Amino acid sequence: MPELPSQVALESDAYVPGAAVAGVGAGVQGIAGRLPASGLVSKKGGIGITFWICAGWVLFMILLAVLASVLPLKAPNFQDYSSVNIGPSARHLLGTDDLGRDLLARVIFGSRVSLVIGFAPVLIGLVVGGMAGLLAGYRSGPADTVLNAVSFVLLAFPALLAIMVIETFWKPVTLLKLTIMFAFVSAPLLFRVIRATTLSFASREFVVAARATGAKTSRLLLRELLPNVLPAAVSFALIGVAIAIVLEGSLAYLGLSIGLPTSSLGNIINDGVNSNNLSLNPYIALWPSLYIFLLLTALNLMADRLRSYFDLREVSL
Amino acid sequence: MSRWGRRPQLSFPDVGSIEGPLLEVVDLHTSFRTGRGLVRAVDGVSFNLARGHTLGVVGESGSGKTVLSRSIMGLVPGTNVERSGTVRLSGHDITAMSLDELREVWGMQIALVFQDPMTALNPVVRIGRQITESLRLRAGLDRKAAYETSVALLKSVGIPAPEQRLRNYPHELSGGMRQRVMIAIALACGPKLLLADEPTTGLDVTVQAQILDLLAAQQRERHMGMILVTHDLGVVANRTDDIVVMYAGRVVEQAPTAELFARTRMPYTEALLRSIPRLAEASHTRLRAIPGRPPDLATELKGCRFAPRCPYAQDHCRKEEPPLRAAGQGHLFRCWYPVGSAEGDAALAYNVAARVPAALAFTGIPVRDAALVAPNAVGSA
Amino acid sequence: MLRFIATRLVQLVVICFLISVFAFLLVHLLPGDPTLAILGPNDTPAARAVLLHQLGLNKGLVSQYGTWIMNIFHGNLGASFLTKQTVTNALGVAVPIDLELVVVSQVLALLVAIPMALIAALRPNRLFDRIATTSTFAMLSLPTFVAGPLLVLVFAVTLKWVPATGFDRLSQGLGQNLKSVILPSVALAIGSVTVYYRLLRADLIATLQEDFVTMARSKGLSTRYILMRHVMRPSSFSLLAGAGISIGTLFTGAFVVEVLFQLPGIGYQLVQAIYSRDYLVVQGMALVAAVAFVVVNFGVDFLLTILDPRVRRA
Amino acid sequence: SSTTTKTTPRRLSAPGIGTGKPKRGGTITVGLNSEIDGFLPSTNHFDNSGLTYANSVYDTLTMIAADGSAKPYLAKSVTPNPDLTVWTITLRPGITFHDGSPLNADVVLANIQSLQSSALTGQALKGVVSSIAKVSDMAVAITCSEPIVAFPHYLATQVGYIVAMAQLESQSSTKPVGTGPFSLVEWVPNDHMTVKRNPHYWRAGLPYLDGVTYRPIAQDQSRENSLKSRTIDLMVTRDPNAIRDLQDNSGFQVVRNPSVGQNDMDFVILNTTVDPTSDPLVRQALAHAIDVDQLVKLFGAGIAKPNLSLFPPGSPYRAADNGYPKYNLAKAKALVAQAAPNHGGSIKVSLATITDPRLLNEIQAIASMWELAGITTTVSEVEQVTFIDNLVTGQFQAYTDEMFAATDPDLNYVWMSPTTANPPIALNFSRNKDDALEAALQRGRTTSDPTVRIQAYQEVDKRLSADLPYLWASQATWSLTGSNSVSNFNNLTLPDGSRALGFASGIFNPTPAWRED
Amino acid sequence: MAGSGTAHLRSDDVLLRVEHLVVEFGSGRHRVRAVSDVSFDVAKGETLGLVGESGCGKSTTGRAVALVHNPNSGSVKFDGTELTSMSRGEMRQARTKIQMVFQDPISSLNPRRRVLDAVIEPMSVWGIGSKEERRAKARATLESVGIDPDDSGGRRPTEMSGGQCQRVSIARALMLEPTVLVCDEPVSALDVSVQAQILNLLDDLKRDRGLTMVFIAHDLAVVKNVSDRVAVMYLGKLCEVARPDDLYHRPEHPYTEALLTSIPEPDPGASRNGKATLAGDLPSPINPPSGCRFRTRCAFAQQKCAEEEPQMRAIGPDHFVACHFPLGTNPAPSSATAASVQPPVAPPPPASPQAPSWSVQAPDYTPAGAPAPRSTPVPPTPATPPAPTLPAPSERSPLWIDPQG
Ligand SMILES: Nc1ncnc2c1ncn2[C@@H]1O[C@H](COP(=O)(O)OP(=O)(O)OP(=O)(O)O)[C@@H](O)[C@H]1O
Ligand SMILES: Nc1ncnc2c1ncn2[C@@H]1O[C@H](COP(=O)(O)OP(=O)(O)OP(=O)(O)O)[C@@H](O)[C@H]1O
Ligand SMILES: [Mg+2]
Ligand SMILES: [Mg+2]
Repeated sequence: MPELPSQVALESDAYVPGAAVAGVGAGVQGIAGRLPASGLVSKKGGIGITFWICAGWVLFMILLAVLASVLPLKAPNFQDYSSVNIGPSARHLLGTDDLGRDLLARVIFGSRVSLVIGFAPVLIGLVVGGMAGLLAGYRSGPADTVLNAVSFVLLAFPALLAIMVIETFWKPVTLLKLTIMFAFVSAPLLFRVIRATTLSFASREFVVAARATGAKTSRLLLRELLPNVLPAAVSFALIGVAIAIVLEGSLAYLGLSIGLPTSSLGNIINDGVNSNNLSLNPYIALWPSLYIFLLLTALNLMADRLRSYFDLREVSL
Repeated sequence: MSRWGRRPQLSFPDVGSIEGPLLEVVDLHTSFRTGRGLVRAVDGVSFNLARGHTLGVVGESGSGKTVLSRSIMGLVPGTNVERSGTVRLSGHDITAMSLDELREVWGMQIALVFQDPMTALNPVVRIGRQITESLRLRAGLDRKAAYETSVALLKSVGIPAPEQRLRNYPHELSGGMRQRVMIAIALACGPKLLLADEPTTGLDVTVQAQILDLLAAQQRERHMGMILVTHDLGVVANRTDDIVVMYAGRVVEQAPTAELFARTRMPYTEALLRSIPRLAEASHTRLRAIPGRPPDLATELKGCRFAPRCPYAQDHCRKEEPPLRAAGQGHLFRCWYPVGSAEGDAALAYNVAARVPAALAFTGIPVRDAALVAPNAVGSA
Repeated sequence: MLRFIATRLVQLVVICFLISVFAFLLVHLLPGDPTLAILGPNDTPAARAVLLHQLGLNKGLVSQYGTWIMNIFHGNLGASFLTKQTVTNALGVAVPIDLELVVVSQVLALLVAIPMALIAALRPNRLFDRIATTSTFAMLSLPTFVAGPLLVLVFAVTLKWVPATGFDRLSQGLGQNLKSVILPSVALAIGSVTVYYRLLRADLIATLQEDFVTMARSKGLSTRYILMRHVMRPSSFSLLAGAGISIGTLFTGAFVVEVLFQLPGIGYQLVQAIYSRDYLVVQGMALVAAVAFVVVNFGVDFLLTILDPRVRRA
Repeated sequence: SSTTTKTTPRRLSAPGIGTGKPKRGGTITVGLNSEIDGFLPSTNHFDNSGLTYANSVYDTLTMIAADGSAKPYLAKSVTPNPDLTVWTITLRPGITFHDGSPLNADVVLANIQSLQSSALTGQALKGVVSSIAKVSDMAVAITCSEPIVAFPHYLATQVGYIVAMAQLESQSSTKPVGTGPFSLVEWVPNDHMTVKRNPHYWRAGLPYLDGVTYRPIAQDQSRENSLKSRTIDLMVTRDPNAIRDLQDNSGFQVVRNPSVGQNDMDFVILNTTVDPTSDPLVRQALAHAIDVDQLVKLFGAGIAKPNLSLFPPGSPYRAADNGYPKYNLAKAKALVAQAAPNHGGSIKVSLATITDPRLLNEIQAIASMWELAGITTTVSEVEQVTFIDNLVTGQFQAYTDEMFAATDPDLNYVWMSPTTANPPIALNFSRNKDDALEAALQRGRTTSDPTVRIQAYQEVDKRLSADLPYLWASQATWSLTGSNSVSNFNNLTLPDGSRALGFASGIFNPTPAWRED
Repeated sequence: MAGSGTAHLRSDDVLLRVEHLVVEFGSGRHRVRAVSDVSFDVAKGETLGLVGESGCGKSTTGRAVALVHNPNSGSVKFDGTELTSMSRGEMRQARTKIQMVFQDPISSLNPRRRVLDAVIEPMSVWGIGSKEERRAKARATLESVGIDPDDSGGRRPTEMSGGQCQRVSIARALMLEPTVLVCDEPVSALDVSVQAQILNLLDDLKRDRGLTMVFIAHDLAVVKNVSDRVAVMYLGKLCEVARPDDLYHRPEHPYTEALLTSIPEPDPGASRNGKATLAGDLPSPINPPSGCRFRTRCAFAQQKCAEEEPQMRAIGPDHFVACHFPLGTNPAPSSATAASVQPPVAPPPPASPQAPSWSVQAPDYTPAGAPAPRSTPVPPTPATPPAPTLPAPSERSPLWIDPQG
């Protein structure tokens, strides 16, 4: 009987409270997966101009961050007391903050932290959670039950709390530690998404067919399942990137992010909210928020395009 | 009922009182704008259907049968659809109707039985509601009457214990039962025209036979017009008055059923017929498969669309598309070298001699063997 | 169905046990000494020994865990080392706040997300869809600690419609109560709208392409009826599953809002307790939050099986 | 003598001083900047919020008058013997606690003994109280180990609150029973503390309000917004931006910290036992490198004033020239160059503060000033509890801190004396051991002659400028701001009708306040 | 019917022998016995057709034979070796000998892998040959199933038609040069014109490689075309085993008869009158009827059918049936109702198939009325010169049709 992929995920979910989560996976898969292939993109004619514009923009943002130190920027931590809290001007394109620091430089240098925090933990989570998810989704049984329970416990346990507890006792905060902690948060989520997606593929005939040729499990996972699971996982991971970047802001708000005076988008926004800045100097919080918005929009548009490009619709009318 | 929106009081005269055919399709085109270009799924189709008659629409997968049946209803989903031509139901032009008016036609005048009963029934809505909702919202029956009608409907389509079945979800029924439910839903409001889009594809032969019998019986009983869409000429052979054969969006042959089988004109129809294994044939009989595959509808097509796969095709066929020609008694076909004609025979003989693979395959010479023979070998040895 | 519920309940218990172990270990295996926080400047070895004994912190981990769990079964989650308040009391304050925040914010988010998704899904990639998509991304990039103060500036400080901080309990009147949670709820809802909108829109688009929708249309039903009766339910599964996680996480994840609006919910109290190394409070609150997560998701799961008859076969 | 810059049209007198007839009834909501851990004076840490709570439910034995002197309050009199070593406290008669029990010598005795035996307050009382004895039903005698001139001032602080016998016996930190103007209704930590009028209050006619609700709102911005949105009626703040903002708004009455006694000072505290801040040259360099005027300009919002002394301008104890190193970048650089070889060639300092946006900006500014002088500085933030732990255990290098508010300089003895600078726990956080400083502190503590005291504390001021355990910045900018719906909230009086100090250093006493509407 | 028994098994050397095969799914109350006690054998080079209604357990049987999943009980002997008791490693080895073509052509290919890679995969799994050798062999195999490796090798399955996908999966199954090929409904998802392509291909393979095949379908006409022996299944059991021509001419089991009647014949003349289709639905395998499993839908059912399970027995040369009242031997049932519904014997097939409407005989081909059996292909003979009106062959346009479709 033909079944919806998401249905497969829900039904064959051996472990229960997770079934809901498995559904999320399927849903996430749906986010980009089922978009109609209309719009700017043409199916056969390439991935579409939107994708390249967005990719170019993201690349530009990454390049800015990477090359920040060689770009003709002001020193991000230099405090010019003669120009404190001045709005955008020729001298300071984006204005200055409470300490007279150039916001353009701070946003670009700050994006280094945010980009690492956004991408690295999600990548780690994708690898760790992905491996586990593939295995759990393919092999039902004790391995799945255990992995599933562990992921659920990790999810159920307040993530930000765990970060705070660890940070409180593991000072000073470094980018590496933040990355590791964020990875702990992202791994179980990505695990669930990948597991759910894997579940919907694991019962598919092509996996059975590959097994019938005598392929070992590892080969099945990497050659047969991974390529199918990856697109959904990647599109979910891209949203994860955005969430991680914003989460870093929350940590900065609680004073638990990267050490000062190093800027991160989160702590710039934070500065922009304090000391009546929101009403007096709203642009301080605006720039980093805008940066996140533009990055996010570009990433998500890319994800959408990628999904519809690689979307292999198996139905023909 | 008013809760769910206004129903226009469209006066739709009783079909029986109207002169002329029940359905007239005139030069219907339906295309999809896609990234690859315009996909002409239905490309200039015309036919008439008399009241109480059955029309079979036959063609390979992708030849535009589903799109045709949906365009007749005006129900091709999507924002990238272009439709032109006229569809008249009892004299009313459906193509000119507003959505509100169309809603009045849908279900009440024309009903559609979908290709796949699994996907066409809402998996999370009980069978009962799927049947009664149109009875209540469209036919205006009250709860009790709708319930009783739906029980009667299920009974009439041969579902035992209909009272219990009404409480089931689609997945709790077998494929055959789901298809019967679909038919019951389509019949609910007593449509004058039933479009059955491959109602048995994907079902097993025994169930297929049951469903086809059921459709025939219902049609007789209700004196409905019916269009039976399929890719299997075997399915329509005994159950239709007329047959339309479609290929790549075009009607390539159209004739009363007996005429079509007795005097097949179109090589494509012939090829379709010959590709079906028959019980009467001995085991291991070589089937005459149609080589190649249908053309890409998004590309500009020149000449006869079947020419690349046709055992009879000549240069002329590839250059100029044949018009729909008549061959008496409502038999139309679209071919320069029709089957059974002298030209056709000569063309085939020529092609065989020239070792055109399509022709060789058609005659039963294994294509692989043929391919080994170099073209210049003709006439030598 | 009963069997289904029973097996799931067993799983629920196992998960809760694991969570309790996790909560316990996380707090106990980390460096830092609660006695320092309690004794402060009066930290002498003798005083510390006495205190450790009082708190039972000098016993083995397993025995400490045993005591803790047994106490929980007797309804005793312990008391704060610092304020001497029982954790149960603190929860009595926190839970109503979180419950209301979660309910109001999620209802708001759904009220915005569902119609938006419906309109967008009916005409995907058209103007409304693009605007909606872009604005939801904008919402996602607006951290709560920016959205919160902005809302306060407008609705509390300038317009004086609602209080800027604090929580008025239901006993103080529904109107007052709603006024006190509306701003924090909106601040929380902003984040959820994006997720819900994206999930629902994708599923709606997929469902709208399903044959059964065309089938419903072929019956001549109105668009509104089809959307409500045929499309919404099968499109809501991902949304529900997403909401389960989102709601479950909000029990502690709302703390930025709780700090901003001075609402002593679980998140806020947890943060305070972590800072002051108030172990029992951290453990207790974390446990409750995690169990809440599990229970919510259990509920969602159950709801899914009700909404989707196909799952029930299991 | 509170300083205000603005008078509102509606009020002819100073802000916080009611005109016209007091109005009875009504309740007010007060926003505080922090929450406490409990109400037991002997075990809980009372900060300004804790003392504000305490002021509502308890009374102190003495109270500070508007001129800064300590006056009897619950006590009818506090009298010393001639050499100031024995202080006899005679209680006012007829005062009862909220539970109806009477205030008598036994209760006071029990209170002071409990304070003495407590690990927390015992430390502070160690050098002050050596023994206590009941003299009569209504009098106790406290014997000090040495003459303590400022003894009555101590009785106006945390150790001066008298709680009922029942609370002492139960050691309850959550259910205060005092003699105060209000009694507890409920305390929900982190949310609110509500008190209602004590109908049997010993000061006839007081208080005017039916009740007060205190709400801890940690965020300065949130508190200010709450006041502006009328969510609260009164708030305590030390955020100069908020004060500046509210001061310009006619809808609010801003009461600033009085210039009586000493105010809290903002400063950087240096640990004198860890390298490189153990090196006096380094400390000098650090002091010379800070441009205090610039700091105050950046963060004072025009409200804070620079102050390079323990004592505020106008204080008699302030040395005319205390010798504190002024901002001098060149000198700082020279000192760094001079000191660097002793510290591995470069000077690296780590500077931290509690998690507070304003302070975080401040340390970044200081760090950048130090960097200019060639001192490598790392900055970090520490949450409150860890911050205090690190201070008492000496696990810090340079912290910004805020303290030293006192009505008598001797109250700060315990924070500065070398006698409390020994590990593992030191209340003299900087661990500065200067015998000359100790001698001066002792002289100020034991001498009743004002000129000797003045001279002694001027010496203290100079010693601190030489030792540099603290790098001074500015006086704290405490303020109490009320909306126009509250009146007279800063018009605290003594039982004899004379004015008491009222709001100071973030501590509020709700007794005189009334609602205007 | 639907009975057990092993009477139809042959004693002489068979390549594959399945005895008392039982496969169950699920657990507890919801246990589905998809295959219950099925036995059959296949001789070397023979094609066994397995027919039956949807859901009767054909695929499950095929999968058990191809070792895709383990039977709950019963034995599967391949060339004398018992397969069911093998270790994991041995099983992997054995898989190379028995390959399977799965039911759904599209879903049995990984949608994200290119066709050529999919075909190379089995060799890579076993590390056979060098990279170039694998590639060369994959190309050759693709070519042999009529897929142009240059044109289609780089495509993904979704870019191909169902028929092409089916060919690719056949190519994949052939890569390890198996002795036995299990084809699970390779044509039922396909359009009739593509179906013919696949059937021809399978016949070629059988001829060229001497493949032993198990061919599963529900369409008797299709099965008849490819098989040497046909087994009819109903609800997890076998009902009839015979040679295809026998089976068609003299169906003994009422179910076989019903299956035959259901096949739509593309012949408007073939009257449907008197042909009753099978009524009712397949009973649930969770709770199968007692005795003969077909009795609930059988017009001839008697009391005995409910009480006793029929055993497989010989009814003619190489013709076995599991029925208490086989059609050929059976007097008209006593039940009046049954007789009225069902004619006792299926009408004989038309004496000759429909004559072709194109009757011109080209010298080098045989008309459809007398199709050339595969065993005696007509050798191509030189063509007569083309008709003058037609262009010379050498001038033919470059539209040289891709024969592989
Ligand atoms: N929404 C659409 N957008 C683009 N092309 C479409 C769309 N719907 C159908 N087509 C194309 O139109 C052509 C005809 O499709 P149609 O579904 O009518 O075929 P069919 O004859 O019903 O085939 P089948 O037998 O497989 O059902 C196909 O090439 C198909 O790809
Ligand atoms: N994985 C499975 N889990 C549970 N039941 C199954 C499973 N696979 C098959 N079944 C059940 O076993 C029975 C036989 O299924 P099988 O797929 O072998 O039938 P089939 O004859 O191949 O049918 P079809 O013609 O539809 O392919 C059916 O009732 C089916 O529902
Ligand atoms: Mg179709
Ligand atoms: Mg099958």
